[in-house]
Amino acid sequence: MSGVEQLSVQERMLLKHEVEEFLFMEAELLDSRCFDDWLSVLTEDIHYWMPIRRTTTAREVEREFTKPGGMAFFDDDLDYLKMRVDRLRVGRAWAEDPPSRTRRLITNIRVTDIKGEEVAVGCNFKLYRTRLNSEEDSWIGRREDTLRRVDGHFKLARRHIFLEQTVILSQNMSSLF
Amino acid sequence: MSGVEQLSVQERMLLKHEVEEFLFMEAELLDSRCFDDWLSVLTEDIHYWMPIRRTTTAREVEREFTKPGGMAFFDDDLDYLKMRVDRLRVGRAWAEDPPSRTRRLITNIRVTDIKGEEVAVGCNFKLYRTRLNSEEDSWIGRREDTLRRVDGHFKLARRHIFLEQTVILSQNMSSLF
Amino acid sequence: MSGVEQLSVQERMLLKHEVEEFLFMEAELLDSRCFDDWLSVLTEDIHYWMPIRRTTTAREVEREFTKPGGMAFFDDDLDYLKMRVDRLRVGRAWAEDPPSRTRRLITNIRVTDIKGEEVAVGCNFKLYRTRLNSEEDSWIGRREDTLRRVDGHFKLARRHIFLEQTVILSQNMSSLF
Amino acid sequence: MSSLKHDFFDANTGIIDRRMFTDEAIYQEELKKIFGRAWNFVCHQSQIPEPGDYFMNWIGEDEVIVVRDREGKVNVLLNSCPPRGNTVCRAELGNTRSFFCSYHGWNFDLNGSLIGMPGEDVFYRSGIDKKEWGLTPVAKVDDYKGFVFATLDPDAPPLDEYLGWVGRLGIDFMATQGEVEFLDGVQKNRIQCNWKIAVDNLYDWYHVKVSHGSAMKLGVLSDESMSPMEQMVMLGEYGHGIGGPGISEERYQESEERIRTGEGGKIWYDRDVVKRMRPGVAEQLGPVGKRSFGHPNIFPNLWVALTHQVCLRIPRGPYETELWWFAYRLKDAPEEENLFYQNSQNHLFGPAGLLEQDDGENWSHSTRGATGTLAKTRPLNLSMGLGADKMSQDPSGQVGVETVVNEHGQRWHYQSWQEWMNSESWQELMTNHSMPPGEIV
Amino acid sequence: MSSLKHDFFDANTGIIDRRMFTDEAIYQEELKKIFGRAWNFVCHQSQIPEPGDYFMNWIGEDEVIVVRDREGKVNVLLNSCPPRGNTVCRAELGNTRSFFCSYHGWNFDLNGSLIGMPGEDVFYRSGIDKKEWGLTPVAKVDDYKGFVFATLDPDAPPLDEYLGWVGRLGIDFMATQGEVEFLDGVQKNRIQCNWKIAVDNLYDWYHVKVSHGSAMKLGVLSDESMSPMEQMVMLGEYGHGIGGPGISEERYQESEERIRTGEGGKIWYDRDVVKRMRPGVAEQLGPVGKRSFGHPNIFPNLWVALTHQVCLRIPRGPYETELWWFAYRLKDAPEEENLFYQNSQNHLFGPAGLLEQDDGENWSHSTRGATGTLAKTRPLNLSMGLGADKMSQDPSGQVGVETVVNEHGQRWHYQSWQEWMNSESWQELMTNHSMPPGEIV
Amino acid sequence: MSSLKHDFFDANTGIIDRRMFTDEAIYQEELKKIFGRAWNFVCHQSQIPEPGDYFMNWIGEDEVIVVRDREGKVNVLLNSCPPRGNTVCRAELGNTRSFFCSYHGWNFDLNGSLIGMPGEDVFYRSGIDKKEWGLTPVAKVDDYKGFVFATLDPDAPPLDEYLGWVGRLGIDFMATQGEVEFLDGVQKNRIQCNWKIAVDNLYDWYHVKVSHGSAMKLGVLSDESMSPMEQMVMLGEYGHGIGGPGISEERYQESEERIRTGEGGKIWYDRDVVKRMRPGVAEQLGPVGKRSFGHPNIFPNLWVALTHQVCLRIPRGPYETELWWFAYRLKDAPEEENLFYQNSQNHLFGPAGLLEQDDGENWSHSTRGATGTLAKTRPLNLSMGLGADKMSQDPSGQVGVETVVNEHGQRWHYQSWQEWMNSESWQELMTNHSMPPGEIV
Ligand code: FES
Ligand code: FES
Ligand code: FES
Ligand SMILES: [Fe+3]
Ligand SMILES: [Fe+3]
Ligand SMILES: [Fe+3]
Repeated sequence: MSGVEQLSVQERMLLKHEVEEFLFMEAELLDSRCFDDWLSVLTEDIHYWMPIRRTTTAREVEREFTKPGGMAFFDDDLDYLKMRVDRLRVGRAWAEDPPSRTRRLITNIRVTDIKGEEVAVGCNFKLYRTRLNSEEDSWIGRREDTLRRVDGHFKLARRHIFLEQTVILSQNMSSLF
Repeated sequence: MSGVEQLSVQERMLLKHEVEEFLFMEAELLDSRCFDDWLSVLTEDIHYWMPIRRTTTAREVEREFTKPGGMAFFDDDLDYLKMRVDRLRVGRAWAEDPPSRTRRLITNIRVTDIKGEEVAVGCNFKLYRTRLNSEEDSWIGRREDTLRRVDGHFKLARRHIFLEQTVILSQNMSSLF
Repeated sequence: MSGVEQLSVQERMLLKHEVEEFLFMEAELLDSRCFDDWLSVLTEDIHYWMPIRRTTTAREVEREFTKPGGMAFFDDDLDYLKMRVDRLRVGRAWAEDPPSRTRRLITNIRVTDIKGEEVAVGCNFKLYRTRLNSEEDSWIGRREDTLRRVDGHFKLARRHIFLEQTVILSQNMSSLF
Repeated sequence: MSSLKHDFFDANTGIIDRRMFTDEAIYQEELKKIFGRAWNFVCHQSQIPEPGDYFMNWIGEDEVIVVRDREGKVNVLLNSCPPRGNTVCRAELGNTRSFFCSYHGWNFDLNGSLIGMPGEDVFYRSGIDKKEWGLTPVAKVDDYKGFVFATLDPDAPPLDEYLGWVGRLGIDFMATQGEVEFLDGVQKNRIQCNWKIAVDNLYDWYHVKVSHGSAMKLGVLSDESMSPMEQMVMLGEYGHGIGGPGISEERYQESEERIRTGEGGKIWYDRDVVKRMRPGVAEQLGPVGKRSFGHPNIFPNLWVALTHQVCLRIPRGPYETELWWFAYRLKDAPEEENLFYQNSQNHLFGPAGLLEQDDGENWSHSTRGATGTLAKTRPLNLSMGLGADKMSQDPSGQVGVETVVNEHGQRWHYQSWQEWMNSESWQELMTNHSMPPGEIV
Repeated sequence: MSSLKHDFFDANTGIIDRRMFTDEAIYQEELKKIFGRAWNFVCHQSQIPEPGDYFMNWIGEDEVIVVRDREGKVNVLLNSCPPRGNTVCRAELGNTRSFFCSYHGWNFDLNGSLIGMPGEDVFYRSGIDKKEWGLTPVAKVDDYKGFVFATLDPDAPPLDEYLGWVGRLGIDFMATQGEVEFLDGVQKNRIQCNWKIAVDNLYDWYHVKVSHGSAMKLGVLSDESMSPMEQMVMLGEYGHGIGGPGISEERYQESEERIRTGEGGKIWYDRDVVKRMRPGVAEQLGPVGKRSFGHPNIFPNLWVALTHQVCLRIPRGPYETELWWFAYRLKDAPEEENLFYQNSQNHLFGPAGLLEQDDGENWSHSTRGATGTLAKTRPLNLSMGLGADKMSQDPSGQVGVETVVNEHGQRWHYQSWQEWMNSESWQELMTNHSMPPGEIV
Repeated sequence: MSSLKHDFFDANTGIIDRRMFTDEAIYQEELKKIFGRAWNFVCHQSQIPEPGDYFMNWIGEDEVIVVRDREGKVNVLLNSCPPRGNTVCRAELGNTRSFFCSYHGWNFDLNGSLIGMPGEDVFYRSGIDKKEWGLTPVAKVDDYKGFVFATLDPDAPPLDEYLGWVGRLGIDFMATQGEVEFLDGVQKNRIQCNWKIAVDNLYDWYHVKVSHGSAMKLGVLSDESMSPMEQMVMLGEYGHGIGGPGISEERYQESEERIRTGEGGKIWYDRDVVKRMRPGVAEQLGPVGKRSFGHPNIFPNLWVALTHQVCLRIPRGPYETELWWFAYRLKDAPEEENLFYQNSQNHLFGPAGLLEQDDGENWSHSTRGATGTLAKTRPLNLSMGLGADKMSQDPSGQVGVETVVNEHGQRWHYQSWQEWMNSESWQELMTNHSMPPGEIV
């Protein structure tokens, strides 16, 4: 974490605040269904990835996650993310019609590294989704985000999502993390 | 949000911190059942409101919430909030005897606007309530609060609560949000 | 809270940030199963305690928690905490083999007091634990932590955990709070 | 003998066998014999004014679409699509041109008829009779003064006859006040209680002072209005009933007098008497009905409250009931009057209501308690006022008993429930059901 | 034949049909025939010392109030109120003058008698016999040396006779140590297992080294104390039993000798022998009993642990059991002794206990596994030590078998369970139940 | 008559009684008669290449360990330990030397035999026959071209015979493409639908344009490939089937021609024809099979998808199904080909799949809808193409029908299901089951 440790605590505090402003704004874009605006805070080269998690013995716990480039629940570039957003516009995206109601609780935000214009950020999340007569889903886990400064503003350049669940308990994951 | 954008990032950070101190203190007053103290951090003209949410098609999603002045779960002024607190004192408020155990997880705090002495603040929340042999309720959603500086201290001047649920899954909402 | 009130808001903000950095780092150590590293951020004289909570009438609510020195779910000193960690290494700690997957959502962090090198901190938490085929447990409540500065770094000197639940709804509490 | 099949309520003692609240088989039978037969309230005309307007509701555990078609007719259709039984509507309300199924795209007109199938001719080569495969309509739909009801049973009597004078009177309490306009927004929440306990409670003027003691001490409602000594009960065929505050002709005239002399408002019910003095109203309510300010229940589960609200109690299994609070305004009433009521509507009932929040745990524990091995064998006592009152038949034909707080309404509710459960058909019910006692024994 | 009705356990082979753990009908029958008949532990006198003190507990799925009245008598009352069956007490413990129901305000004295009804005369005009409508008391309440038990069955034998020498001995292990004072705070948690598997496990000294391997490796408890070779089993009428460490008279005397010569403590059980050398204790425990340091189970579900604790296993459906850990101190014991035990009480058992946290998943998977289509047909093998031991009747009348780790206790538990389930009444059970084998075949 | 026992599907009309989806008793019977008898896919050889490699799967509600032993043989063992029925393996996959039970430490070899018991001689003094108390193996294990299947029923026919030419063809679609290597990572999620509705859907080329309309509009998949007019159906004994895109011999040759002349790719299926032109492939698939690009289902619940994936639909009660998506690569295929498929594997199906995310609610609502009192009595219409098609028997013996979008596959699925449910044994099923119609009436 050398990148971070070179900063004074005041600098870290300020950076943390900027990161927080970005992440909360970005979460609100998703919760308030402003998906196009959300796309606009992503970098062209974003990698959006959620590996599959499996239960293993303590001895083989390093096999817990599938590896990058392997099977995953999400392994998207910007084009795929655009598709996920566009489908809501073109109609017949039944998983989201009626629209889900979501709420993202973002906590434990920690700046883990700084490289040039990029800031690596870890956070914990609970993504709550309810549909129809209050059917409920909760997805809980950790994110590893990379924010990149582009003309003075942060954009999301990488999002790796690590859910705690192995079997996904919901009938779909039509929400973005 | 012009109000906010006129501030430097340092100023925003400081303001965010003050807001946070207030909201966490206020939440703790409710969680620790110091309801009279809680009343004392409200302004005389507070508006405390929770509309009813309904499932609609994507096409008619603007009908999702009932409108101000219409039907609501909460539509309180200070007098009504006092009643909700006073009832706990006068006895026979069975929904709260035995007292519920509540915990408020307040996250994603964002300052959205500043007008004179007033600060508009958005946040996400999970209000957890358990009673008796650990019967559980969770209410999750978004709040739009307005804090007003009164002789140097914040007071709560407005609280609009937007739950994600449509059908309320609990047998009552005897807690304050 | 005199200790805190003597600080300027800027000082409180900075302190809050330092506390946050520590608590998030510490939570991550537990979530990422770095239990030995976690032990290393505790003081020799740590007191780690979770009393038993009971449902009482409003009139007798002061009997809600068991008292210090009485029955408790946790009443550990450093040696006991070491045992809880060591058992994972020696094998046959079945509650954690396969290892649980946990996520700590730490919110509402508030500095409540300062005495010399010690800072009293309150926070709310949701500790989520899932095992095997996504069996789920959630423990929600409040913590009263004491952080002590030891050669410039915080260490955890006291952790008192107040769960909201009375009956523990899970088959064990093999996680640390 | 089927008439002995269910014997949970003893009319002679007012004793109840509480297993009626928790037995799954009983519940399944209720869905068929009670909700599957009764006229169920589905919505008010004013909720769906325009063609294409729809509102979703439940008849027992069947979800129905209540929709106004282009001819202005209200149709009530089963939300179940022929190919796989998928739901064709997932919103709670809205306006649409047709119902398009998200599975294979069958499309249904506002009256339920099948108007479109992707590739009908190319794929359904042996043909399919579109008329036979629309959305299933309920057996009958009708309304009484704007309140729309539906029944799944073709043998059900006409709505008017079903309601009888008591059911109609219950609705007249609202309808005679002026043009009723339902408000946007229904408060919905779930209580872990059996639906019958929730209905029982609406007749229960005994619990108010205790269950709602805090609200009373705060003066949310006046002491007198919440637990008046003067009570009146009216019971109707098939289980309808009205119970609660009611006054003598003498008191009624005193109230009129006060109002005429500008002293109205002294007593809480003056507010209602004023309205009943409007031209024609008293006549419609009748000499007995006009003196009642009680709680009607349209059997099985529609409570007409005094706050310009009605509350449906929708069964969700033996252990759960969903409460739906509908509110209305009077189109031509002075704004302050409507505001007065809206204030109550947003603060008394519903999950956050200053009154109702204290009901839930009593109801759920009364239900839950019925599961204990010993507890389920203990009788429940509903004997309050049993045999103590005489019903006076008014020349007008209206029958009411003027009395004090009592359990006449609850007993009638459970007795009627038992008669419905012991009848295999509407025909049997019509012949077997008791007439409301001219004299309660 | 009713005696063949349940045939899940074969005493000759020690084979179990695991459907006994998951069948809902079996469970409902257990509530009636086991918990509805047995003497169930409800609390210790010291938990409710003052008049008005109460503690809530469960008998099967019936919640009961255990309360001390003004005369100092302990009453056990069903928590169910006559009008609607609401609960009259929702706290886990407390002190009160009476039990006031939150629904209609009926008020009950500490002995359950109905002492107040709002508007009794005005509303209940035909009158109501208050004596008949109090809170339902259980059939019998009694205590053995401060341990309070209650039964719902009037035909149950007296507590002393029910406990028999083995049940009494189990409690004497505690009572003879001095004045027992229960501590404030009961650890409660839920495990997704059948209650019988939780009881089975208390006799199970075979699982310790494996299930609790981590704790042993850490030396939380000494190897010898956790899985000693020397075991002793005592079995009592109606299903009670004691299993676990037990030593020969010779070893016992060696221990006494060590203690006399100041070398006590060499072996873990010296700590207990010291106490048994106190005047009168060994006599009370008897020549066999004094040599046992095992786990008693008071049938059906009270485990007496060695840590100055007792654990109730409360059924919550076939798939769930609630564990309640009670702890006590000895009023006159040196503080360090009590501290030593409190240390164990807060660190060994309960959901966070260094031992017990590893039990839950084994129990829940053993239960859950019984649902598979194939798995449920597979026999379980409980044959350890079957037929290998002889029981020696001591002149004192006490019967114990000195042996190694075994499954005698578990088999006795299941065999007795089956006899209870195959008896329609206490009378039938008294005549049908097996006597503890003088010789285990 | 048992053959009349279940009468939920009418082959003459294609009408279904939807109670088959929600009845708990039916579900329990399915676990026995369908999953308890069928050959169930458990994994692919390439998932457990090394000795000690294991993968956990389910046969109905029985969890099984699929493990390769030291001799390289694949064993399928019930995950249930004799003493208490505890699970001996709690990971989803891994490599181990043996299975050590966490309760008492019994230890089992990779073939399930009991190889260790703590204190065997000291404690089990009357001895125990270790050979009798190993982990229960399933009745039979076999594989077809690397795809491992297991059955719990010793009377089941050999796997080859069970699969028949249609089942084998379904697997050949994959196996003839080259050496199949399953990828690490199975996407698992739960849908609140009945498992039969999930299976029904794989034959359903009618729902694609509507259910997946958004994906099509985005061109996630080409219009033609997702809902081609040319369809082909092949039905196999015991319920296997293949339905979906299929072309005439003429079109097939046109495609070959395009490919030869370097114009391949014009039409979506050229991509598959290329592969089938590789030496020997077309011969293996046969003159009819080679022209199908449809969806095979290996009865009861293994869907072979076109994306180099197979999907298991594991029942979790009448109202829940767990979907397991397995993906594979072709060991010798060009990397870009495998990447092309992996792209689909990570983006089309699974809970976040651009296609499949829209299926869940349709399936769960189709199931849930079957609970309504009225709804459950409404027939479901599966008559598409009923009686409209003739099946042409090819000289090769393969029978396929070239037609348009239809419900032949679904009807065959439900008809076969009913025959399985109406047979008390494999013998009865073998004699009673219908042969695939040479001509669909
Ligand atoms: S189920 Fe509605 S169109 Fe198929
Ligand atoms: S139920 Fe207790 S007083 Fe009515
Ligand atoms: S249950 Fe596996 S060793 Fe006992
Ligand atoms: Fe009420
Ligand atoms: Fe144990
Ligand atoms: Fe699909």
